[in-house]
Amino acid sequence: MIHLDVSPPLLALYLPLLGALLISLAGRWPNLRELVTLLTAGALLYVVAGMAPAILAPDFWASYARAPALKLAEVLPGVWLELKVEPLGMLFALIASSLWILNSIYSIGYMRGNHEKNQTRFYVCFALAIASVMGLAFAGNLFTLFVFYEALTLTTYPLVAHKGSAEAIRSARTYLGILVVTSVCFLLAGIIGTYVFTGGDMTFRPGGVFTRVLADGSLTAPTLGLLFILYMYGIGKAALMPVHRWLPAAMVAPTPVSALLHAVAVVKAGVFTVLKVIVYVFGPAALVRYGVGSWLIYVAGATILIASCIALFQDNLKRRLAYSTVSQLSYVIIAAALLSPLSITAAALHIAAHAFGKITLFFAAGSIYTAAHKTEISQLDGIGRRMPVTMAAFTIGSLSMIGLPPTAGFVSKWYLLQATWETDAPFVLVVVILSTLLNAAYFLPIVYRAFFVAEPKHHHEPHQSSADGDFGDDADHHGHDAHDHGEAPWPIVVALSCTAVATIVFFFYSDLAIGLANQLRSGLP
Amino acid sequence: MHWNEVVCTVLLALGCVINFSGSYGVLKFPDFYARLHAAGKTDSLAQVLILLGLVFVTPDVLTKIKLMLVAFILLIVAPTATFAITKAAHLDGLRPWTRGGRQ
Amino acid sequence: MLDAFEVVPNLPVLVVTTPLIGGILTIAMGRGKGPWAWATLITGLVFYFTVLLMQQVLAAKTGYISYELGNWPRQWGIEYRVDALNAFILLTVAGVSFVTTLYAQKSVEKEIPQDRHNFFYAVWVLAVCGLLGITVTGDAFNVYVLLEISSLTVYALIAMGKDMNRQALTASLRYLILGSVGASFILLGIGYLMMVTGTLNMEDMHDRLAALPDIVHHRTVLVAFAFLLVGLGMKMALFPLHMWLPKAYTYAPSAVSALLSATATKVGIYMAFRFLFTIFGVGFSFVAMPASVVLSVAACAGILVTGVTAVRQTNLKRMLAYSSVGQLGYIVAGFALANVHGVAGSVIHIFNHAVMKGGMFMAAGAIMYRLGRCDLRAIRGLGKRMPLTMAAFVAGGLGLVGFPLTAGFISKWYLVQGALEAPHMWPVAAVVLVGSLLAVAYTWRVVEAAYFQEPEGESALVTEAPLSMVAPMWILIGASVYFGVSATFTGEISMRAAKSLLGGAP
Amino acid sequence: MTGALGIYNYWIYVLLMMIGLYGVIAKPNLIKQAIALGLFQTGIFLYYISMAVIDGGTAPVWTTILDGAQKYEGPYDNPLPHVLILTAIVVSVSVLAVALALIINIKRTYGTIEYDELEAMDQADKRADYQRGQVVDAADDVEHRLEGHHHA
Amino acid sequence: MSTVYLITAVVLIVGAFMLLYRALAGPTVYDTILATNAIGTKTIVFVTLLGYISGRTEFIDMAIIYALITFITTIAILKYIEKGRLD
Amino acid sequence: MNAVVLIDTLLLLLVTATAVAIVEVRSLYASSILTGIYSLLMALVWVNMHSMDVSFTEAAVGGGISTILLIGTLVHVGREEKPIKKRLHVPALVFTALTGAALIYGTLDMPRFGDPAAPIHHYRVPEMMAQTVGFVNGTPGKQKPPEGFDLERYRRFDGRVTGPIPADPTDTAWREKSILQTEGLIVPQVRAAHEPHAEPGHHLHPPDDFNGHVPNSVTSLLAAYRGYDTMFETTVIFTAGVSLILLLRRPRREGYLQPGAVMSDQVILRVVTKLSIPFILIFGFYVITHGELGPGGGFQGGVVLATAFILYALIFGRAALYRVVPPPVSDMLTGLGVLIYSGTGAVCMLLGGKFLDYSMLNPELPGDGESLGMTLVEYGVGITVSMVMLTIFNQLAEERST
Repeated sequence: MIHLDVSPPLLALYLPLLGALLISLAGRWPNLRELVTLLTAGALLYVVAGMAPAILAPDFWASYARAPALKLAEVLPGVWLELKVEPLGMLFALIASSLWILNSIYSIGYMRGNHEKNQTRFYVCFALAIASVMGLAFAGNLFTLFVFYEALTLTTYPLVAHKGSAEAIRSARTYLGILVVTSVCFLLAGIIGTYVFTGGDMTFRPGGVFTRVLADGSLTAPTLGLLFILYMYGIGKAALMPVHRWLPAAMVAPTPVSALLHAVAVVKAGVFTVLKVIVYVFGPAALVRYGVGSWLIYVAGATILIASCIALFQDNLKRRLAYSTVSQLSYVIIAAALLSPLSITAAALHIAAHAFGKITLFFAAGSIYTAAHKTEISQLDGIGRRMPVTMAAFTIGSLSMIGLPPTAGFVSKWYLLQATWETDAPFVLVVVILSTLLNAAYFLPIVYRAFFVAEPKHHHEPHQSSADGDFGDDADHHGHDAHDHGEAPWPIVVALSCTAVATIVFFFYSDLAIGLANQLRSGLP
Repeated sequence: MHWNEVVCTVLLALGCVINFSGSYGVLKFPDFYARLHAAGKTDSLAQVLILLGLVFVTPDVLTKIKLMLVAFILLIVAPTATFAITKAAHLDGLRPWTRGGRQ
Repeated sequence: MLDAFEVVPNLPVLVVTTPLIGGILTIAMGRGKGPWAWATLITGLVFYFTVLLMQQVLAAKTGYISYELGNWPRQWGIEYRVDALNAFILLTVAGVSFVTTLYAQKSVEKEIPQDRHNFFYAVWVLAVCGLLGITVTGDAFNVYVLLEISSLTVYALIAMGKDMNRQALTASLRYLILGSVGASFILLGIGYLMMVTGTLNMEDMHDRLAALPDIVHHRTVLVAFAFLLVGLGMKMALFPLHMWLPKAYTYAPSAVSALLSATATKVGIYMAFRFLFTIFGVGFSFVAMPASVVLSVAACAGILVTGVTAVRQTNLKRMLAYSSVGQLGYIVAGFALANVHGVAGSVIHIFNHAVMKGGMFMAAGAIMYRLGRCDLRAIRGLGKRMPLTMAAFVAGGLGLVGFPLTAGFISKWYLVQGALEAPHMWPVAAVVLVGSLLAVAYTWRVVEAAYFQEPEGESALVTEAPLSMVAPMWILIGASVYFGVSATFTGEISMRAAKSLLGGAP
Repeated sequence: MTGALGIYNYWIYVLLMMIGLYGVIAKPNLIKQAIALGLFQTGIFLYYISMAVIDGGTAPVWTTILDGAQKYEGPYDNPLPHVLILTAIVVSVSVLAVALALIINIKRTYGTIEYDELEAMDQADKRADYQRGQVVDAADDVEHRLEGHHHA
Repeated sequence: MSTVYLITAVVLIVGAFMLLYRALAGPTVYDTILATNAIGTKTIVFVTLLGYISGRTEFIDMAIIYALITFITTIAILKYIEKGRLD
Repeated sequence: MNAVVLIDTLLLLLVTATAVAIVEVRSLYASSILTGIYSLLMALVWVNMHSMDVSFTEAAVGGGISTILLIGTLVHVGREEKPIKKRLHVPALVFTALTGAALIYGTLDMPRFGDPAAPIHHYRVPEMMAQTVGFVNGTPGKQKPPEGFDLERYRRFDGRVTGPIPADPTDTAWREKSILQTEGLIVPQVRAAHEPHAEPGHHLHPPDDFNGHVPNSVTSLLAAYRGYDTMFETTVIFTAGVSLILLLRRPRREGYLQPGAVMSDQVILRVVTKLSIPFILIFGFYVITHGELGPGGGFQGGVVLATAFILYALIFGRAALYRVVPPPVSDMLTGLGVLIYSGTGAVCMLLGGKFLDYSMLNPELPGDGESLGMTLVEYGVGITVSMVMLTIFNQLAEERST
């Protein structure tokens, strides 16, 4: 049933699975276990990166249609699992696999530094989640996409609920609940609807699968619009309001998970899916012609602004970052919703750009928690002096979020603005400008606080925790509260430095990403 | 009407009358032992009369034998049952009804 | 004398008589493991026969196999008629009962008094015999007789849970009364049909009914239809008539719950297929009569109501029992659509649910075996203590939810596809999808308790269930995963069954 | 014998069945229910047997006189329903036997055979069962604990 | 002739009605037993008569069975009354 | 209004009155013995409708065994029902009224009572009965066909059945790789495709199979045409017996050999019992063996045999009965009966025929083979039924309330 083929996309899928197996076997020996994780991550990056040249080749699209799909298993007659590599998936896989290495290093420091329990389960699920991401990235049809989309939800659930505390379980419920409700009720309905209306065609192809049925009139514009709504709200991972609530809830997870969720795997999987559906299932041209996608701009725009406003009032650091993520995701969606080739490029780029910045921010938050056991922004006064590297990285990440040069965020925002200009969408322009201001308003005060406000004197009084943000205040950490900390453990520092540097490097050297994004654009009919 | 049919009719009529009177007695008599009396006596007699009556109109020998057999069984079984009922009632402490009233 | 005997032409009857004779001989197997080993042998043999039969049916030119018992022409005697649908259900029932018998040894040892194991397994095998007999026959009255065999045995089997919990007795009696009323309704329906048609052979009945001049206004046929529907509804635990099921499944011995959930109600649904599609015909049942509406409303209400009820349970077996009613709702909703994909989804879900729910009940039974109870509090932290059992439970649960690459997803796919294809039936699709959310809700309570909470009391000390329980459990769960990844076989069979049911012709 | 009169026999079977069904539903005593179930089933048997009757018919046993001569006595009643009902009677007595066995067991373990009392006892059992298995919700668990803490 | 049988049969049924009333009214259990036993014996004759009414006299075996059954049932009832048990 | 209808009406009135009494009477005990009366009366109704076998069974089972079983249960559960405050249960009444109305509505389109034109009288059964009566190849030699009998149609049918239809030699579809094979499931060597009617076999049943053998068409239907149903009927009763053992038999260590209560001290009872038991046994065997000639058969005869044993137990106590028929013996015998039945079927199959094709038992004289087969299965039924009835009685009586 399953082909034991060693073509690169399959290898990318199997490697993390194999890794998960080895990690679970090596569970008794932590050093070996983490070595396995790192080796797997390295191998995965090697495999994924090895595929890039072929994608960037100028005649890629010519060969794309001819290239045989990699059928994994025929689940039902006419419904099969299939992998196929295309630029957007390539971009996503590259980001995920490269950040997994850094995230693994970081995890080692974090998990050990915080004496977390069930570390083996953590690493196994992490590897499984990455496997799901690989499958998602290389999915060749809607069915495969859905399979790995759900697999990602499932494999990240234990990570969210990792602590097993009441708070963790409750939040994990919200996480799972919203993601499953949306995917099962809307996304699956949309997929089966697509299958039914197209007469069994679910294979991704540039320009969409509905061309034939739209042309012969068996699919009408209202139905197409309904399907589009089902997809957009079905992809709950994209955190379009009002289905964004899982994202702040998932903040209860250990920070490496939050980093993975919010920068790499889950949320990116969401917007990646949105982009993929718009490009390969509906086709921007069809959406424009039948005018069924225009509402998305307004919803995404509203999401950006509202989420930013909410972020402004969060005292919990991770929660603020979470709302920031909600707003940043909608950048991708709003870009995709503009439906012009340039805006699609911008959307793809923003997936990459946001990843580096946001993971840096989360790494920093985790670093602060590990070293100082602080979770609230109001506690961060003067912390920049104790943890200079961390806070420097944080600053870089913040700049990237705001979209200032020389950071990654600028690149994608630039493309977006260009697309806005090109498509003459003043609403988007306004949204981008306003949200940039809001971004600045909620990130810069943290930086200011960290570097320019003096550290308060009294550390020994029991610190206040906000009602809804009591993350990880385990009793055993109370004892050595933070009056005497320095930087976090070295793996954490190394990891966050790397991502911070990467955020800057992306500004100067983004050829690969832009190349892939352009390749995607060139494929549009 | 052939003679055997006449005999049969007479016996059947007799059986009917006794049967009816027995049933009526069971319905109307004041106490258990009186009712038992009505039932026990008439049951055996009336049924046997009817069966005998039928014997006369049956052409088939085997059937005649069977009829007699039924009558015979009835003659054994019905009094036995009556006896057993009486004994049980008596053992249970049920006393006959007297004109002086119930005990 | 054996030289004239051939297995293959006699397969349809061997499937039923083997467990019949085997079941009686079980009594003579003495004490100890003898009865169990014998029962396993018999059910294994039956499973083998059903596999052969399946092959034969697939190869048959006419699409079905007919076997005339006693060599009497079919309209006079009793005919066995096996088409793709029968063969598939037979395979399911025989396969699951084989695996369940394998599983039963340990739990029966613990739950049933030692000195009556031979009688217990005799009844067990006869129950399987009854279920298979219902499935294979083409004679309406034969259905009733075998239905009663399976019912009687099931009453006794359920009541054997009395040593664990006295509620097994009331559960069994309640089932007995409702079941008998249901069976009587079926008998009555058959009688009404017989009055109109003069025959008992299903095909013959169908032809005669089709020949009636104004069948839609024939009052006798209408009442027969209604009473059959109600009777079958009771037997298959269709939503408002399901009252007997939760308690029965909860308090029956663990192995019995596994067997029943996987087979008994499935066969009830099979009967509904036969009566609605083969005897009355699609045109009458679903076009002239409002069966579509009635059944799909009942099914949808069942999915939602029992789903919500299942979420509120603390006892795993009870939760699974309610979930079973809901899952039956999927099956009924599927064939109520009366189109190819709906019916195919329904057929395939019979199989898929049998393996999933059978495996889950086995897992619950394994927990019972180790802990003597299986409520949510008992299973806290059990994910570490009994990893294989809990993993099986969760894998089965994911199947109920319909996560992709589990068997449940395949069924859901077909059902939703069918619902979208049928005119005005899209709410069914919505309910099917919402139902899987409810499944998430109740499965997830188990996941949370087992994996994210600390054990307390004796459950901190238990070890994994014995291999003889875990292995059968994983055979079923493995099957549910295998047929979730590669459903071409089950899909093709069920499509074939659906087409033959809808086409009227075999 | 036309019209309604022609099918009155069927109506009596309905009446008998309904007496039985009423007993099954309305009587709380389990023995009564079992007996009433029997009545209910007998009603159906009556229907089947009525179905077999044919005008001027006689028992479907071909007369064989011992000397070998056979005589035909006109239409025979239909034997098929008789055969079916023979089976059904056996089924009904089997069901009755199993029901009685269950009732005896119930009396022994519960001490009563009144349905409403049993129901009440079962409900109590079930509630106890529920409570024993409860407190799984970690979220609730903690809330309770916090609440308790607060009060303390 | 069949009219005679018929009348006899009707008389038997009427008698059975009376006995049934007694069986229901009691007042003691023995009345009930007595009445049912009497109905039982009546049915024995009745089944014979039915054979004659329908012209199939060869089924008197039925009557024998009826007699035996009635007898055994009565014995069982009495044992229950007397001993409080059946075994 | 003819005799049948008059008596029918009166009897049914009586039956209905009894039914109401059974449901409404307060005492369970009265209810139980009224059930016996109800069954006897019902049996009368069926005799009146010429259904001898059913009546026989109902009298033996309903009037005899069921009543004894009910009383045996009352020993354990007490004889009084709890008083109910509300006599009339209105929802139940409404529900039953609605159900009844529906059923009556359904009868409106039925053929009238006794209508010879009803499908059931002229569709399949006449052909079956014609065969049973004994047409020799459509020649009404010994008796004239039933009214409305379509001789031509019968001949056509006859021809279709008797003509050997050659198997299709070109049919190789079964050899093709099936899905099962591709999926890697077991692939045994299938010998031949089994096509309906595609093999010689039907001609083994000559149309005059039962000529002279089975005058009781109920028996021929029961044991031959629908012999398979009857096998399962026997299994049902067997299942009931085993279920009762499972539910009620006490563990062996507690000992079931308690003396029980005896009534043999009452001389009259003792004598009458001793007189009647041999007679009942003989009669039981008679009923079993003469099932094909008159009313009765394995089932009825088995019940009669069982009543003899029960009577013995009632008078002489359980210990005496267990000396005669020890429980292990009765357990084995219950199974033996069904085994004889199914074994007969299996032997027919092993001899190359179909299951329960009795004609295989004597290929030279198929009619005799069938006669033999039917006799065998009747014995099987008789053994099982008598022993199961006895077991059920034992189990219900044996358990003493504590």
